[in-house]
Amino acid sequence: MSDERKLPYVMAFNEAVSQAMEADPSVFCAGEDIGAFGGVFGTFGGLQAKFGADRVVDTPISEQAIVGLGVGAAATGLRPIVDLMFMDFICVAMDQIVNQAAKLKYMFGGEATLPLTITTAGGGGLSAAAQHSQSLEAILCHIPGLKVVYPSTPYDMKGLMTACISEDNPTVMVKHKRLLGMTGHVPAERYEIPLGKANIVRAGKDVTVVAYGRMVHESVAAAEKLAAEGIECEVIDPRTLQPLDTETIVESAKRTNRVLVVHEAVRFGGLGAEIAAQIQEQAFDYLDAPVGRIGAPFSPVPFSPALEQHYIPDAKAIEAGIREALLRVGA
Amino acid sequence: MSDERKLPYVMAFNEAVSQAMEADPSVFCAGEDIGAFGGVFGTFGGLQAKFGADRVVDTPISEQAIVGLGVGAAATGLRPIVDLMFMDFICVAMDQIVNQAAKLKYMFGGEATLPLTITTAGGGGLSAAAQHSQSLEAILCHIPGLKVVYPSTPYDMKGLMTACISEDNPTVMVKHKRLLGMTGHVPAERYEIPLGKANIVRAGKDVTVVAYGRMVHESVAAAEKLAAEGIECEVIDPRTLQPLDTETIVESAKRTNRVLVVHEAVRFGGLGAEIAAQIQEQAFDYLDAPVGRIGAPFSPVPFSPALEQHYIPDAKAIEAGIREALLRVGA
Amino acid sequence: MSISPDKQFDLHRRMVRIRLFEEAAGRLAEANRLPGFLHLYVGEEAVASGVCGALNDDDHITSTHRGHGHLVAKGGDFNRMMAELMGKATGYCKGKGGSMHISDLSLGMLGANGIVGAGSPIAVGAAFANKYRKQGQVAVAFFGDGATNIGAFHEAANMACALHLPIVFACENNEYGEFTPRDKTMAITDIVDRAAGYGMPGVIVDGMDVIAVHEAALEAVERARTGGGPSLIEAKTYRFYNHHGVQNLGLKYRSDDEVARWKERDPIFTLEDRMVENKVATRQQFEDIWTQLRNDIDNAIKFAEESPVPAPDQVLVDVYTQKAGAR
Amino acid sequence: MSISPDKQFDLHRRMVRIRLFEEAAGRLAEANRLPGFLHLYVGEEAVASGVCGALNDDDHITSTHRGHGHLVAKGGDFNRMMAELMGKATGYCKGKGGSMHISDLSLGMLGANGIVGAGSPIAVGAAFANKYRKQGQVAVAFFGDGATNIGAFHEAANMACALHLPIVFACENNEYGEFTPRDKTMAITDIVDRAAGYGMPGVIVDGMDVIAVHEAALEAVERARTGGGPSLIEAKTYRFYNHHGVQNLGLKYRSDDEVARWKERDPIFTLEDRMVENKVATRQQFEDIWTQLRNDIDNAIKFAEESPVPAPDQVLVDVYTQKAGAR
Ligand SMILES: Cc1ncc(C[n+]2csc(CCOP(=O)(O)OP(=O)(O)O)c2C)c(N)n1
Ligand SMILES: Cc1ncc(C[n+]2csc(CCOP(=O)(O)OP(=O)(O)O)c2C)c(N)n1
Ligand SMILES: [Mg+2]
Ligand SMILES: [Mg+2]
Repeated sequence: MSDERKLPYVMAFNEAVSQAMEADPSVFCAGEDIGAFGGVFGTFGGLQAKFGADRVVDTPISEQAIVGLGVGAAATGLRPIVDLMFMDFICVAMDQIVNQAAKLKYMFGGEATLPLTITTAGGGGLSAAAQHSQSLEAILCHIPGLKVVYPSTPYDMKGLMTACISEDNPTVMVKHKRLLGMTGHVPAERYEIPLGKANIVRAGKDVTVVAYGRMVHESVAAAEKLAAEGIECEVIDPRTLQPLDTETIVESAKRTNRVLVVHEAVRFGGLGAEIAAQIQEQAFDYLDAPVGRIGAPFSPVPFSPALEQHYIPDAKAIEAGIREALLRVGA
Repeated sequence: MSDERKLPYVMAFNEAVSQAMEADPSVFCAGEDIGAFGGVFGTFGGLQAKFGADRVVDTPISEQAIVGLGVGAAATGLRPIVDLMFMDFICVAMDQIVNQAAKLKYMFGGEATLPLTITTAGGGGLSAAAQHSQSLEAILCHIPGLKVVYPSTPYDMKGLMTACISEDNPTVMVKHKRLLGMTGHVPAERYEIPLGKANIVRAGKDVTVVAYGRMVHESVAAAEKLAAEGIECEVIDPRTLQPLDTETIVESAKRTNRVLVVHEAVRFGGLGAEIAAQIQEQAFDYLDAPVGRIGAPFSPVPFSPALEQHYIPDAKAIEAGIREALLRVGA
Repeated sequence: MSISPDKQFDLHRRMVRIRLFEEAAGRLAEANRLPGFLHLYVGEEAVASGVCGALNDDDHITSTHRGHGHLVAKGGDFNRMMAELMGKATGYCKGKGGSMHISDLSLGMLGANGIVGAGSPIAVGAAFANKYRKQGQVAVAFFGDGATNIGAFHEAANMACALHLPIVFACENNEYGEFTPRDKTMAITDIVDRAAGYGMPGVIVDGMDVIAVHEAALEAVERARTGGGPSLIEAKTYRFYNHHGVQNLGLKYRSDDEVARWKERDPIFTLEDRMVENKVATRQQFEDIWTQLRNDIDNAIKFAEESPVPAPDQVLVDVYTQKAGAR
Repeated sequence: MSISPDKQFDLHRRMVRIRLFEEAAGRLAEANRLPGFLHLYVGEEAVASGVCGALNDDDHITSTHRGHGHLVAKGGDFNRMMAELMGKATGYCKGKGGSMHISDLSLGMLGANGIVGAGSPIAVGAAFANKYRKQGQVAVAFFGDGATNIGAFHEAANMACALHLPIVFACENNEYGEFTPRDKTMAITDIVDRAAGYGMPGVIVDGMDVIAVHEAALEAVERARTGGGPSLIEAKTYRFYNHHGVQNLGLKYRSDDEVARWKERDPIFTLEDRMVENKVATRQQFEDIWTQLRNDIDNAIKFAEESPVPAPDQVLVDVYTQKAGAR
């Protein structure tokens, strides 16, 4: 491991794709503006020049056909990576994702194998308003047949993206738009982070914070602030949202007895609800306080920065959530 | 109230639509095969003959345009009822539902009013397999701007459908396919059941069962069975899933100290997660047992009756869930 | 007819197999011996047979809710099909898919599909893979007239043309989507009018004439296979039974007269007449074929009925591929 | 030109208003004074102006991500537009929508739209309502060349034709979708080739010539208003700036030469030349118009900058309509 090697999150994605394409000629990419332009977020930058227009394909604005292209190509032996520019656009392609990709194998009695990776960009904070800022991962996690991955660091990005491409099931890889430029250690060699394994980002004994995507960093910031007061937060990043590593989360909850779940998605019906429900099911006797949840309020994402800054959860809100969990006297 | 008047669930829907169309010329219906044929479930039977083809409109197979038709017509002053034959097809129209209908008002700074009712048929039990049997309500409930209604009886159907049509916000009304033929008391006159008010279907002091749609009846069956043993279950039907009547549910949980949430949808990420999370948040100190959840296992809906009967929760599973909640010694 | 006698027999056999399978399925459904929905292909046999008769085993097809015909025409096994319709563990999908998801990947049949129009983008994916691998395979998307109104079809047709893929779009224009006549749902008469909007050639064929369908398919498949890109075939056809099930459920959405006129042009019997007329076959030959295939069907029903239902623990099997990635 | 001098001035004014608004927005964005994405309409002014110039106030339009031009052409207020782009409480959407959702229902402008193609089905709904009410209103759906590849457009076009609605589909063919040229995403050259597939008339116009666009729009709008059903106008046009923002961000996806050739055909300056040539206007008149409208823009910027941002508690306001049902 070359500890000094640093890459931005976006290039960690790019490197994972590039190495996979080098290793396996059945891997190809398709999406809008990913070819000559390299994708609106630069995620596919340089890949068409390297691998040719047959393997890095510019498509029409046709999200249903883009995912369908992936489903059909995967079912007939290729290993497609198809890009939906913004996560909001999964709604345009939802039938192909939910009714086709997720179910094909099952409906065919197991006969099909679908090594399909759908990549997209989620999250807010760019004043991109209600149709370009959503966090819709809870919807995908509710659909049997899909896997859902949401890396929070460049290191995780490369390892998880590599795992997604190797994975023989349809996987949705969500990049957070505001993490694209984040730089961190990324080994040059190919490596996989297994899907379904959470990462204990920060160990602690007083309270467990479960967060993913950009919220991991806000949670760590809150944890660091509280550390100065002697409060030790454990921060867990599930990394894979489906399948969810309940074991690691519940084990931590049993140690700390207090949990806060954080996401950028709307709180009502978000993945936090499932995590909270599972924790109280499996660690009921260990909890000294209800499992807290922090998420966006029940409204579309507002455009104005003056509103959006109050809409997206931040370290301050997380800090408050942790303090509330600690308020209660333990058993 | 004419206590003797009975109608099937499907006709309660039909009567609500018919009376609304009589009362308000701005109400119209559009959907596939709803005109001359009256809809594949008979829900719109006879309405075209009564109100004409201008007001009961057969559309092309174009779910996106069907919902878009509703959005555009609602935003310009009509009160549309648009039908998506099977709930699975909301995936085909998801962009118009999630990114347009739900958000238009907010994105326009409140200027738009969208009195739009989207009707569809959910649930399994007809061997209709993975693409015609889903319960996807949790997805809709996660989207700010939508309301979601799921009646369990003919009486509720008429009252809730009437309320949906009167409602000035986009509402999704889910009919359960296996309740269509269920007969029950339905007053002849027009009446509304307010959206967002749960119904305590059965009072009880030992355990609260929250269930909606067809699962209400399975829950009541389980409750009746247990009543013979002296176990008194309170069965609550939220009726409206979004907004959810948390107050009624939490109040009951505080009384019974034990709760089981039941739905036909996949358990992981279903609405039961949100309900469980809210109950443990708001009634933490009252709970003698974790909030239990019963839902479908994590797989697509299988076709074969031999499998589907094990897939869909039933009174037996609910009974077992209740017994488990009761196992724990109270505080 | 420039089609060889052997090929004529082959096409005839495909059609009879479909007819017998569907008639049997219809009878079983009416006797309440089949669970779920059933969309019969009877009347439209010439389309699937004429097109699939122009394909190799390793070519791909995508299908519709009305998918038995396509699978039979691609070589589907009666036993596994019938077992699937009955929800048995020996069925093509181990009872998990049923009529609307019947499939055989080994025959390149990528599944019936319960979502109207959803098969076409998947066919585009198969066509893409075929072009990518450069082994001369092609893909065919089957779909109805009604399906051409849905977005997925449009995106698939356009993308196939933009990427110049080896694909044939095969439209079964039976003039109805469920119970609604075509003229209520589109302002054009011929689906083929849509082809120019994507930049592909399109042709109308008599969908009751398997030879005509086959000739058009040969041309379109050859075009696709040799790098000529996509094309559209519109086959004018008709379903003899109801949208789903057999009976019309009391609703008269098609006149008796209309149905009778189309039935006169039964694709199987008209072919038999022509083959006899042209001295390519004798009545006796046909009788033998029907008898033999009827026997196959009877065996399939027996096989299916005697097969076990899937065990309850199969519910959670086949949701995900468990083995590690290919690399 | 059969278009009256007054109307020529009217169309000119619409275009100049768009140009000035967009140039100002571009400058503000480059100075980092506008949050979010910005898709400028500069170069395409003739399309929105020529079409909206043929509409009444109570006609409806739907728009795209590139929506300012449509709102300005429909009569949008500079102050409220600029305030919205800055995310201020005085903006059209109280700062909740921004550039991509700018709208004015009182002008029948049903919103810019961040989802490509999604406006067209909504326009179909407005057209349906207009037909239903029988008060002679029409609807126009604006969309780009790239948008015609998406399913929603197709469904909308077909449904409008099937239901014979009073609607005009106005395509701004600027030859690119984001950074990808049209010929990579479709196998046809002219979008108008898609019209026949729906059964509606279609016409190509020079989208840099506001008079040509207006004349085509008059015909299409008249057809719609008098029960003649939908039609498609394809305006060949070009955006002078980048897909979003102003600069090309270092990527050269269009040649300097191509851009220069289109800029020579600037829709505003060519109109001015013709009007002067035809003695309909003098240079001085134009100068006065520009000066006055520049003043309006300066005022709008001032208004927007001095306006308050929305209060934090506004996040949860306007999600739902709170008042009881209309009946
Ligand atoms: C997206 C979607 N919408 C609606 C349906 C319900 N449906 C099933 S078959 C059918 C009619 C299809 O018509 P067509 O494509 O002409 O095929 P045909 O049945 O005539 O063979 C409809 C509307 C569906 N399955 N999927
Ligand atoms: C459904 C969807 N897919 C992709 C995008 C991203 N996107 C925004 S604008 C655009 C290009 C649109 O091209 P066109 O319709 O020709 O309009 P133009 O920008 O040229 O005016 C794309 C791909 C989107 N907003 N919505
Ligand atoms: Mg049809
Ligand atoms: Mg364009």
